[in-house]
Amino acid sequence: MEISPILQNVLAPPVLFFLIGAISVLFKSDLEIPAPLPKLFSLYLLLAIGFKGGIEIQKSGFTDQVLPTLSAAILMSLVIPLIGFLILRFKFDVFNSAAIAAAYGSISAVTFISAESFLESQKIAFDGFMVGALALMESPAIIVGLLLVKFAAPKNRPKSRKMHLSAILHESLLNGSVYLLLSSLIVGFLTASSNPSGIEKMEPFTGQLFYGAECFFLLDMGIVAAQRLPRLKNAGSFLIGFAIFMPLFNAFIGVFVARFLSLGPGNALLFVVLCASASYLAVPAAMRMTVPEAKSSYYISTTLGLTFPFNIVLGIPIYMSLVNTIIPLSPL
Amino acid sequence: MEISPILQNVLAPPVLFFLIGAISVLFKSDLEIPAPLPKLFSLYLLLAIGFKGGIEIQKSGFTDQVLPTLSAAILMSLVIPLIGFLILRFKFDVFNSAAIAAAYGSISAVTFISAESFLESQKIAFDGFMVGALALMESPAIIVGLLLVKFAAPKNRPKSRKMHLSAILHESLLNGSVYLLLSSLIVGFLTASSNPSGIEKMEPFTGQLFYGAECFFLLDMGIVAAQRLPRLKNAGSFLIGFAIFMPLFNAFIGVFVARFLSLGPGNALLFVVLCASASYLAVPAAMRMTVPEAKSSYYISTTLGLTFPFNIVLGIPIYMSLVNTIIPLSPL
Amino acid sequence: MEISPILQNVLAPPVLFFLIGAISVLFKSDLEIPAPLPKLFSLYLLLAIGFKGGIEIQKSGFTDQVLPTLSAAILMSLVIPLIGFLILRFKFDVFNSAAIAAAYGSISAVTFISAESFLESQKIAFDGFMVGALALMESPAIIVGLLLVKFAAPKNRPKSRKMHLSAILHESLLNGSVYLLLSSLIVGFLTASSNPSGIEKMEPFTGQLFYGAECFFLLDMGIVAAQRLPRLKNAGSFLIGFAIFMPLFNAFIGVFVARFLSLGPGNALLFVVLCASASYLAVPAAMRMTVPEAKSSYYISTTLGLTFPFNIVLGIPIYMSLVNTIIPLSPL
Amino acid sequence: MKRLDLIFSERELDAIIKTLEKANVPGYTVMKHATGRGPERVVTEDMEFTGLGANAHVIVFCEQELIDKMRDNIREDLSYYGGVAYISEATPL
Amino acid sequence: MKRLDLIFSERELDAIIKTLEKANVPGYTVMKHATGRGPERVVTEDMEFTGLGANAHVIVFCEQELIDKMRDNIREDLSYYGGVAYISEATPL
Amino acid sequence: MKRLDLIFSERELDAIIKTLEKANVPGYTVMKHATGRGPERVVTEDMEFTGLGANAHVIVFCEQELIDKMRDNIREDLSYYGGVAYISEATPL
Ligand SMILES: Nc1ncnc2c1ncn2[C@@H]1O[C@H](COP(=O)(O)O)[C@@H](O)[C@H]1O
Ligand SMILES: Nc1ncnc2c1ncn2[C@@H]1O[C@H](COP(=O)(O)O)[C@@H](O)[C@H]1O
Ligand SMILES: Nc1ncnc2c1ncn2[C@@H]1O[C@H](COP(=O)(O)O)[C@@H](O)[C@H]1O
Ligand code: NA
Ligand code: NA
Ligand code: NA
Repeated sequence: MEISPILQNVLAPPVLFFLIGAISVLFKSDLEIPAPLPKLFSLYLLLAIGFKGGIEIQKSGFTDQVLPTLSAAILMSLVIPLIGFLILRFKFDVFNSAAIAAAYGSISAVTFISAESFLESQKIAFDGFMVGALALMESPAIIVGLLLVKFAAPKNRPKSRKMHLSAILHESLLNGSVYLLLSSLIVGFLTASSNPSGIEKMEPFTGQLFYGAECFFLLDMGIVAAQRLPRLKNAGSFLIGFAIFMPLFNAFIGVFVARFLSLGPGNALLFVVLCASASYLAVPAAMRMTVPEAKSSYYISTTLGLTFPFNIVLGIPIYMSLVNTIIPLSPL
Repeated sequence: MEISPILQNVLAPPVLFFLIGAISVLFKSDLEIPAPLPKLFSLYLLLAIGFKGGIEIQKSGFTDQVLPTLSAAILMSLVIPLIGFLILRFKFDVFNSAAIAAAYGSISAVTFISAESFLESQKIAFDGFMVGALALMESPAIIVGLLLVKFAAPKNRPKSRKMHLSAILHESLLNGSVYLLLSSLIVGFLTASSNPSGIEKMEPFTGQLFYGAECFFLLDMGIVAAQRLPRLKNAGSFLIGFAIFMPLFNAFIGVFVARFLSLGPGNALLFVVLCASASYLAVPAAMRMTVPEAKSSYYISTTLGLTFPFNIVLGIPIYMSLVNTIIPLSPL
Repeated sequence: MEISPILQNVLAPPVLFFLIGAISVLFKSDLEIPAPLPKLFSLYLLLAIGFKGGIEIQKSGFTDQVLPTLSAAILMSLVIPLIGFLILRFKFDVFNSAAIAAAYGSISAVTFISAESFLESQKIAFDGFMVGALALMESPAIIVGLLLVKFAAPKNRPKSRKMHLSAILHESLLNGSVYLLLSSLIVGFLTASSNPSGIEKMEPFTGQLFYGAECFFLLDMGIVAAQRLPRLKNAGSFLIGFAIFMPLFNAFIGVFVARFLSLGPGNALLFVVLCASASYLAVPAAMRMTVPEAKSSYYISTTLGLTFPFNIVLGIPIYMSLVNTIIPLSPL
Repeated sequence: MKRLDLIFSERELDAIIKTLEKANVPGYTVMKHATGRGPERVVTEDMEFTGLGANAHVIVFCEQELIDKMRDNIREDLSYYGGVAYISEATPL
Repeated sequence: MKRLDLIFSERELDAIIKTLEKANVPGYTVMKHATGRGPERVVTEDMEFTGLGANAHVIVFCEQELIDKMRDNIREDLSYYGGVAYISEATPL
Repeated sequence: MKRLDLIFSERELDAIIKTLEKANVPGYTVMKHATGRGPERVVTEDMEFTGLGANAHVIVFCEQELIDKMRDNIREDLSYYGGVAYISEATPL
């Protein structure tokens, strides 16, 4: 039986568990994964994905593709918030525009993980250094967002809110999830370099368990996302449209950049997914701290309530067919 | 060395850890598994058992036995509370009788899991669709219990407590544990149908880890059960007797039904265990919400403090020998 | 490339994750493993190490070495606090001296686990009965500490603080971690004796997962230890010196005892590590309860903030070379 | 200003919050995982595990008139599944 | 009616509850996992992990006379391992 | 004696504790994981998960003069990210 890529994606356990979580909210089941259990899984996923990425990077070495791809990734996370900001300013003040735009410039690790699982199920290869891109794209958008506030905000911001560059950098670079991802990457790299038996001993934890833990975590993400969705109604149709249009738009730019970089289909999909995904963790946390004028319900309900489910369920297979269509085209 | 089935059951790690937990309470050790860690394991066990059951059902297909067995399971969970209610009414009011009876009509997933582990250690085969029976037997007893209250309760119940059928159904069918079990079953089924590689990738999480997680969870169950036991003293000897007699009685009916259904010894044991076990999760939660007149210490200390340990330690091997004795008898 | 044993130890994943945790505190990252998640890992590690030790003991049987080694272990945990007490009395009152000395007489299970991992990575054999030594060395030092308080404390201690021997024994022998370790050891032993298939079924949980869980737990230990370190400054340089000198001194005694016992290099290292490590769990918990006059910041910041990191990062390889130097010497 | 302390089963939380919102309280704070004993019931920690839910402790700082407005609704909410409600004086900092 | 707030090490919880039960209080509420600093000690979150236990916060709504009855026992419980106890006014809703 | 109740985002906890310590309060108690709604924001449980942090509830028993000393600093701390502060009477047991 031939089934469409979207259906095939939907029928993978992680996506099914995500839907189960979402449906439980719809049906008002009292299914609940109490705090801090979700945190256990999110920490685990970051640690495992970083560790595995570090091993892969050590194994493959720094190929020619690594530097251009990582640079392009950082560039994208600087450019996307600027575009987003310009679009959002039609409707929102500087604070909300900057905060939302920053979220879309940054990334969602779980979306990335889902894309990896999708590629594995499709048996399409990808490289470990893409985890490096994941880690590097989390922070720059925060900096852009905060700089947008710093320079575009009305001059009468209360004194105490004048941000210092050092605080901005600290908030964006030493965020717990960025830190854990990057340092696990380094641990993976060092382990692969000097202690290969350590890789084997970690494998059951970081490797074999990963898929199941992803499912469990997505069950919770389904609950959390579905709880957010209704709040979107208050956000208005402009923002709802933005939450779908923006990832598609970013994916479109991303796929051309990926083509320009001559990335293979696996890496290209991951690159596109990084562009298309939006942050509901690091960026909201930073924005709440530094731009309290922005409404957290705006940047969370869009990214978590709409963009995240869209990417997980429909986006990834759509981006895959985008990659399959655009990448093989004759040179630009 | 020949060891008796009971001793053999007691010497299995899950039962040993259960006993360790119980003994720690006896000795006033400060061993504690703080909330919400036990919830992590109970969610995991439901997810894993549902997922594996769904895969098995897909593999074996809907055999002739499936429908009769599931129907009989539902029937048992409707009949048992009625019998229990009649017995309990000798001593208790309508509210308490209905609540306790409902608990004994419903099931305990952990007892079921322990029976599966027992069968595996005895190398006796059983079918995945029995997980379906597990899922289907959780709710009906709740409905019977609430209907008993609705029709047998004194007419002067305060207005606000008049229960609506829709609320009863919601409470019984969308309870978190029922929902997670059933939906994991569906995920397992769909995964096995359309995405067999997903099964392999889930296996380390839902399969290999299961036994250890069961042990860890039973360690906590031992603590919790032993904390409940002393409260039974206040419940009186009638209820203490009921907590041992009722599972044996239900097992006895169950084994004849299993014989009538021509179940193999593995499925028969699981069927009997479903009849004999009592709910300390879904039913108490529903009863506390809808029949606040019933004393929660009654229905919890019996099911959790006595019936559960009895089934785990002694019941399962006893039921097994019951199955081995009755099932092979010449036709009724 | 030849790398030194210390560097090799530092480049193992568990130690790297420990350092990552510590560095995150230094850099004020908001990385956090919220309670009670660390408890999950500490319970798991105790259960797994006990279970595996029990299996090993059953397999190897009670060799000639078992009894002398366990006796020597208990002896060390009685003698070390006495020596520590005499040293500490130069600077501290009876209460603080007894409490700190007891901590150094007792052991740290995580240090022991790290030493096991070190031995495995070096492919050096060791025996399961050393877990028995671990379990047996946890409590006696508590008893010595409390007896020191009982007999050396000023006579004007308030009445209510007169300790009863039974309370002391209960506190030291039925502490949750001692209890879980010992009882898991028994479960492992019984399982190996009567139910070998149970070992296989536990293996993914207690065996394969162990190394990864150890890493995750050490990540948290790094955070906790680094948070404690600054408080050491208030403790004064005498105590800082003590926190480094005492483990080295105890290791030195330990290695000669190990030689006297004719232990192989693997067992010898574990024995030395038990002597050198200090308790930051069982002993502080007991002391806080029974000797409230002692400052908890003293006995925790030394053991957890300094001695533990020292042992994990530098101590274990140092003790290994001590073992390799002293053990092969011609007879005393 | 008054301080209203409500302690009741977590299961009733939605109902109580609805009551508070309907009365337009300026805000409220919820602390879950409380245990305890009342005239009717003992609520232990493992209640959460058995799905019965522990207690929630809700604090509301508001004017007396708002409390008067909510009194009947809260009493009804609490009369059903139990719980306590107490008022005390509070001054904004 | 009075409100009694007790804050002390979780380790003392059993002793305090025994004292409350002996005085026949109508009920009490327990919130665990509290941290803090007092004149004697800093209680941080990782105390729980090291087995030292965080603090418990116990609230009791009861009559003044009950408090008078318990005063000495509570003071003794708290004098040993530290902790604080404060009384304030409270009116049932 | 007074009782000061502070409720605010966990993220501000360090700042508030610094303010308390600077004023030399005799002690304080912190309860984390509180949720709620204020005039500005809804704080739900999954905020913790998204890294936004839930609320902290801090209780301080101290003299009025200490409160007066801290008032401006606390107000500034709270004015920025929101939160509430209320004072009530309390008598030591
Ligand atoms: N006098 C009281 N003081 C403090 N808390 C109480 C009191 N009475 C009841 N509670 C709390 O309210 C909850 C519900 O009590 P009940 O109405 O008996 O189910 C109890 O579990 C306690 O947490
Ligand atoms: N003045 C205070 N205000 C609020 N909580 C306090 C105060 N003093 C002590 N505490 C609490 O009581 C606990 C025990 O204090 P201590 O008696 O110093 O061990 C502390 O950890 C705080 O949680
Ligand atoms: N009137 C109130 N009563 C109780 N808690 C409140 C009140 N107003 C605000 N809060 C708490 O203070 C937190 C911060 O509020 P806000 O300043 O709106 O961000 C809220 O999340 C509530 O937990
Ligand atoms: Na993006
Ligand atoms: Na049953
Ligand atoms: Na030692």
